[in-house]
Amino acid sequence: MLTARNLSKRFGAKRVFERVDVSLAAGNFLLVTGPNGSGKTTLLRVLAGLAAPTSGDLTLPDRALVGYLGHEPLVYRELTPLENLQLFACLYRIPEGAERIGMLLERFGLWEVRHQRVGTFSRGMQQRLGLCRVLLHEPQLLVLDEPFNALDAAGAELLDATLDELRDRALIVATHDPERVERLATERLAFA
Amino acid sequence: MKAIRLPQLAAAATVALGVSIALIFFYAPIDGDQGLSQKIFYFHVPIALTAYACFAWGAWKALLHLWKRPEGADLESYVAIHMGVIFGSLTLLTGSIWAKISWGVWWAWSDNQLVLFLVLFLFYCAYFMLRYSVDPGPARANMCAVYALFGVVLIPVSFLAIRLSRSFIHPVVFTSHGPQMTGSQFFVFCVALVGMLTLFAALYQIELAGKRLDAHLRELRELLA
Amino acid sequence: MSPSEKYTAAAYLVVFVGVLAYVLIIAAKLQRLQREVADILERVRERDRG
Amino acid sequence: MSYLSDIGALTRKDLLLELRAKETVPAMLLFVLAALTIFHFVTPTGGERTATLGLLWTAIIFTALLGLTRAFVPEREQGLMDALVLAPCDRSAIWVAKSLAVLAFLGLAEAIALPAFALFFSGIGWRTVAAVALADVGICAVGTLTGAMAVAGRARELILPLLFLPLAIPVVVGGVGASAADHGGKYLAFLVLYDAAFGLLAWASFEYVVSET
Repeated sequence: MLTARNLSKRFGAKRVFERVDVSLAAGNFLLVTGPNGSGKTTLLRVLAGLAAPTSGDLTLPDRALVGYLGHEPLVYRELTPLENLQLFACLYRIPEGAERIGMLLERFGLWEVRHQRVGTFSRGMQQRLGLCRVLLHEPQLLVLDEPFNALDAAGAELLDATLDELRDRALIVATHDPERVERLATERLAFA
Repeated sequence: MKAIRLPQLAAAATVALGVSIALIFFYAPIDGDQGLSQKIFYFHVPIALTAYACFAWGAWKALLHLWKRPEGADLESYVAIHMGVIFGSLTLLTGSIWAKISWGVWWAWSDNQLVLFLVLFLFYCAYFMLRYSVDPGPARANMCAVYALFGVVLIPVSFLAIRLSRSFIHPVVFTSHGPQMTGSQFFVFCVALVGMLTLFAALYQIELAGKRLDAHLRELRELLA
Repeated sequence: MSPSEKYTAAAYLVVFVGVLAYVLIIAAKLQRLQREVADILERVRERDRG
Repeated sequence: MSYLSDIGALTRKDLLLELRAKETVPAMLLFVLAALTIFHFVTPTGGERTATLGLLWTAIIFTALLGLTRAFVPEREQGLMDALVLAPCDRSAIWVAKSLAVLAFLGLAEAIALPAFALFFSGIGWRTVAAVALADVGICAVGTLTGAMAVAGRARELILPLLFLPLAIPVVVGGVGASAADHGGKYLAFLVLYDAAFGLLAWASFEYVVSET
């Protein structure tokens, strides 16, 4: 699914990470831990195909199979949840988009507010919409950067349940308090 | 270009320029109506053509960077465009001096080439502004490469625009002086052009060497930290 | 000198001064690089001794 | 076929964003009217026709600049370019959609500016309208790409005019020429050449501006 050999990334002279080797197949769960600013976010952006590594070789799945959720939920605040998901459903060419959008909004408790502007939502609700966006096109590889820290309690349980269901997919999760997903992890990568 | 080592290149540039200056002042005939000042032509136009060569080389390296991503192509494109701006400034300076002696004005809007260099000068200064406003990295390299490609397309488009602007905004008062060159004048012109192009190659390699040294030193200091 | 000669000389002088200025910039950069290399050399020696 | 649907979805999104925020279009309308009013005071009465037309084109270029500065604000502030770049669609669709949106806003501003110009200064021939339309295409094509570049840097509002204005010089020459000169046909042809050359280049190179991989 995803293989990385001797990956390194530098910003000018500053070395962000070096000699990172990753090989992920369906069902693997890579847990990336480390304090903030230790390069976790950059590594995840590289593994999601958003940033180019400085050196090392990397084979990524096709973009249509990758789901990425960063610190930002990556949804338009001026639009409603429905409009946001319809946009991404079109971009990802999802056949029966409407049902899938309805199911996801229902599942993440956003169905009632589907016509309200996302700008009026709490941070937790926005992050849940971000999760809906990530899961919309049923990605084979999910790259989640600190998914729990912006979620409210209800959202966190929903995410736990979702992660359990995605055992058959490849996952990369970065977090600075790993206890929550410790049981799921098959590989670990600790950043100093 | 890279195969020729720096000392040989610098020597070739010095010889070529030395010979061309000697030819310009001791061999080339004094022009009938313009007198001695026509000799500015032998430096002004080769410098302008060299500036075009710099921008073209920078665009070629940019295209190479976007296409096959060779190591260092972005740096070479940057240095080439930096050279282009230097030669462009010299073109503007020598051009305005020539305009002063030919028509008594420091800036001649009627000289198409001068106006074109003004536009290119503005454009490539913006290239540097873009380069300094984005943090170093693959994103900056891509953007600068794309902008360099826009620059090389802008050259013919602006030249055409300036010619078109002749007929309604600035009716041509003086004929733009592209003098018909006699055989000997053309020969001297070619020697001067070769001299300028070799000078570009030499300065280009010098600056590249300097920039690579800088990068290696930064990496060394990083490894030591 | 006639104005024609003066301006011709000025034009060539501008080019010469331009290239000379460039040489000076490169010389300054060379000096800075030498200082940096010396500094790094010093630090490597310290590390060996330390 | 799906390339068109991507463009459709993205354009709809851009228009919807503006409909909700209602920031850019009102600002452009007021700006162009204010500019024309100011130009009225700076031109001597009975000013020569080419000069006044030049003012119209100056107003259009800077109104477009205002719209272009706002073009990628949502993508930048909420980091949404990542989401768009990650989508499997061809990234040039983002550029096409954004250009069409800015073109629509510019068209709206000009729908007010041209009649106002006719009122304030002198009548507008069909050739001027044709020139404005052709110039708008070039302005939006090049402006959207430079806008995407400017947004990636630090001094965004400062950088965009520097990147955009040199590229806009040929458009102004073609525009003023088409509306002022007696046989303006060749200027319209020049504008078509400009749109084709830079439109193609922008379409082919946009991907490299927004993504590193």
